[in-house]
Amino acid sequence: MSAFGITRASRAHAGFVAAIVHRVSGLALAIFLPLHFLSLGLAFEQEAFDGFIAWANNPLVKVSEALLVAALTVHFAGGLRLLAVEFFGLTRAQAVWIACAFAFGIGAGLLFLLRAF
Amino acid sequence: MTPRLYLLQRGTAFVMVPLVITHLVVIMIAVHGGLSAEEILARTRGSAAWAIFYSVFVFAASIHAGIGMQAIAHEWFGLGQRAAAIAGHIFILFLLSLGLRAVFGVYGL
Amino acid sequence: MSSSPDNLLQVKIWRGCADGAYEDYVVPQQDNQTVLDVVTYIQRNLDAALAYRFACRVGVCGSCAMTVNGRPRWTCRTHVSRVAKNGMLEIAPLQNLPVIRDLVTDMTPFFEKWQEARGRFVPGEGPKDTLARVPPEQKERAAASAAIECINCGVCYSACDVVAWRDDYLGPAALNRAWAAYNDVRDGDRVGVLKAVSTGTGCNNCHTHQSCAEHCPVALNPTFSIAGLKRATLKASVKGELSK
Amino acid sequence: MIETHKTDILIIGSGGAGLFAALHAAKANPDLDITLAVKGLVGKSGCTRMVQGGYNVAVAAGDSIERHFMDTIVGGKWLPHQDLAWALVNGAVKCIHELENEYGCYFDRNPDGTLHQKAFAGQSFDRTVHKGDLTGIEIINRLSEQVWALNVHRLEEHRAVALIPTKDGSGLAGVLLIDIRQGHFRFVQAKTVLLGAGGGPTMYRYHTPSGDKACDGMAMGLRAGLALRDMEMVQFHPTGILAGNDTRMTGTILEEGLRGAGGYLLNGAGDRFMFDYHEHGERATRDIVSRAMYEEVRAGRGTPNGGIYIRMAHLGPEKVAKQFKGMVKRCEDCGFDLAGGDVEVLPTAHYMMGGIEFETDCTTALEGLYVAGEDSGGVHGANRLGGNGVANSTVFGGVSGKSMAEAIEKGADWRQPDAAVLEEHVGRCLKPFAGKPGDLNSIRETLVDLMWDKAGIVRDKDLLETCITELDDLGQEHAATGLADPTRAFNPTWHDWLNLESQILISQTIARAALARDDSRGAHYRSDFPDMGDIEKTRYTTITLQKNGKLKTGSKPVKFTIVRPGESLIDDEAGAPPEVAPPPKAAE
Repeated sequence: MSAFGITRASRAHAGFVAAIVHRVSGLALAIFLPLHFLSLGLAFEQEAFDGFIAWANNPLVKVSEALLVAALTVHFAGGLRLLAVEFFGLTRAQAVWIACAFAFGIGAGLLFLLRAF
Repeated sequence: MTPRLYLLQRGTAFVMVPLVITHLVVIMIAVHGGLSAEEILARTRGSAAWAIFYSVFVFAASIHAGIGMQAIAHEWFGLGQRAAAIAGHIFILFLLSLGLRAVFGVYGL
Repeated sequence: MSSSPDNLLQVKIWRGCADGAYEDYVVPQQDNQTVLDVVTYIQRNLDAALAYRFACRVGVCGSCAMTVNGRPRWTCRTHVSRVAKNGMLEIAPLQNLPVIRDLVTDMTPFFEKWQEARGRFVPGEGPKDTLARVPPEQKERAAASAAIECINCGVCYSACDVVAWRDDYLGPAALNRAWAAYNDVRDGDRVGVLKAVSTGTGCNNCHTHQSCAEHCPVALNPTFSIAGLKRATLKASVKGELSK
Repeated sequence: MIETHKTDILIIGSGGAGLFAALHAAKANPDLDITLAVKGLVGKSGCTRMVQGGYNVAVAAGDSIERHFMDTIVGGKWLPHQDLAWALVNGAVKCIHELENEYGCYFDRNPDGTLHQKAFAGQSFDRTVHKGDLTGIEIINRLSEQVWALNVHRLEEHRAVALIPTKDGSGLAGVLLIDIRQGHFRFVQAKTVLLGAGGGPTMYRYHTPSGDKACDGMAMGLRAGLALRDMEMVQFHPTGILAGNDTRMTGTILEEGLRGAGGYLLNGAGDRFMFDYHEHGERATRDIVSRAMYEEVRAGRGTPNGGIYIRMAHLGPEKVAKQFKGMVKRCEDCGFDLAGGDVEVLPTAHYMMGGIEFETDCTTALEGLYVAGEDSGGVHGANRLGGNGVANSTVFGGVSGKSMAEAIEKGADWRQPDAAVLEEHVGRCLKPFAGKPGDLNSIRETLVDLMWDKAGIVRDKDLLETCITELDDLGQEHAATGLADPTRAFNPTWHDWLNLESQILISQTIARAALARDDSRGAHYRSDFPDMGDIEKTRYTTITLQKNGKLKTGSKPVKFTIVRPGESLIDDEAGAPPEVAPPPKAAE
């Protein structure tokens, strides 16, 4: 049995892939977000300015923060697809198209962002 | 899932659309635009507007994530309906407390 | 109807109940041959006790749905050439339903949920000796018409990921029917539909994977029907109509 | 081992008749214990569901039940039982309101919101109510939902195999069924029983009905001593898909509208031939077109697979694809291009006008047994109008439900079954498990060819006599043929055997009734008696199974209880409603 019963031939279509990416990125956010909050909070508790600067320059934090941003953008795009279908009655093709467009746009932004590292 | 939970989850999603965009822009400006951490903090620290912005964000994200986790716990991790609901609520409180603490830290409240 | 001996299909068919196994058969390929014809050939010529269900043979009754090479399909109108991979077919019963034997599933849960979702008409107060005047362009009528031509074959239910993950979910077909019932202006208890579908097992569990719409043999889009129910139940819930 | 159950009302079949009966019986008395037994799943078996065209009912201004009645009588070539036809056209009006207002069928509307009624062949008024070209699905789905909501015992995948009378034969005690899933026998004792299993001429090489149909209901009635009438009247539809003998879809209908819209029928040489047979060409009536196609193929001018081509492409493939979306998709799924190419078709056996004799309250000669739908005979006479079939099953289904509830109200009680008959039928059904395994497929192939060639579209004395002899032989061969697999639970080959048993028996009644009728009218055509005969002296055929196992044919005069030939119920039109207007002109 595959992980969480995801692999079935019947699931090889855009809607399912979009939904799984949405869920997995959401799960990743839910796992990383507490760490993000915790480290931010801790950094300031110790010594406000210096702590934050030291924290922001930690490579591990940089990488995990980048992943968090990636998960956020992907989840965001998936969420737009969902809202487009559920609230604006868009057809399937349109919804997928919009999701792709947003994913592309945000992905480009992300690339831009990563260059900063 | 009931209409109440649905309202909360999709409602927080709608609320977060502008918040996420703003947040992403802030990060990009911060990291790419050459603003140093000091400069950012200098602008935001003590700013009530940003404190409110991120407090709302934390509230919305916590509720949104808690409900999502409830569904995942039931559908993927085999928790019963009730257990998943309890786990979801605990997760909301957990995220909320950590998140608000971080907001207080950053804005020096 | 040419068929040459080297034109053979390798067919694997699920035998037994939930704990069964695949068995192999070799079936001559024909120019015009549906998956149901392949199953029939095996029953008539190779394995007399192979259990399968069919009735109308032409896509009307929704009895013959099976899982073909991993996808739920109506078999009576699925041409072999469209689904065979390198001359191979793997045929199993529908997923998400109890297996009675071989390719036959028990559709009782599917129809029970149809009722649970209030997938039926409740007479209104209108006069019984005339027919309601309902223009075809009316918004509700158009929505009902778009959802109504379901043949209750169970393909969407079998394809639904949410049903696979939580078996109490009402599923796409039942909710799609409920949406048509809700949009029937002649119905005597439209809010009753919303009450029925807004429980913990109802429409709000749908994650909009759109697997139902992807696989529906008659090209319905239950996801959109369910989205409609989500909006309608949301509105009714905010107005407090669901608790009355 | 036989499990036994008791119920007030047992309904066999879940087509339009069975479902309507359940709803009406429950409405008449909600406390009744109702059991619904069906060969497949509730609402999925049967032919009402397959109705494309629609439902004839006189509800429009300008139409009248008298006009609907006259169309039915004239269309049925004065052979219908007039009281039944009258009950049909009256009941249809009530039924259509019930279907819409109580069960939720949502038929198509005109732009102003009023009911849309379309034109259908053989009718003097546009009265066919429909839901697109999937009317049957709408009706059966809505009825099934209502029945599911009732407290009705559902015996799904239960095949009725015998009507079990009382010891003195004075009434019906109950029905013997096979639980298909378990392979067990079940005897259901009931105060009243509706036989609504549906007919379906599936014994012909090319046929339209649902593939699970085998004339079980008529066969059970015949074995229980009831008379069948009009069995020679088998309606053929001109355009069934021809996809090869090993395909289930062969014989299924391509709708009549294709010819109506200007489609061509071409022989193997690619020539249009219909104008050689009739001035209306492809738009001539079903029987004329069917016979012409059959003659063309028999004369060696068919397609390579022995059919006729239907061509639509000259009307513009895009236009055809739009106007006949369902048909084009159906062909496409089966590998054919209807919009742009030629599709091979042949006439296909569609409907049996004949069946068990019954009264307007659905009672039969056997106390406790009611009949409705295609199992019954006499409503349509020699020809059924398109759109009168679903009206028939729902109207009489409803009548039977009410009648059965009333009979119980008046004191109908359980009767004791004749144990010997019960045992006899169990033995009959189990016989193939003891027999030497044989080739059921070749028996089926022989049967369908025999009926197609010798008791089909064109008949004569010699053909029919040969057919009867060969059917007798085939029956004996079938009886001696055993099953290879001893599994009883969900063994489809056991049910193939039982299907063939019913089909062969009913084939014999068709061939014998066809031999007995020495005229040609409606669906029945005798090349040795091509004339219609004297309408004033119209008789209908009857056939019974005697105690010695022999079939006995007879005939009775049709009683013109409401209208006589040459008269009409419509004041300003002498004789009959106007002939259906000839098509404007063949589309070029």
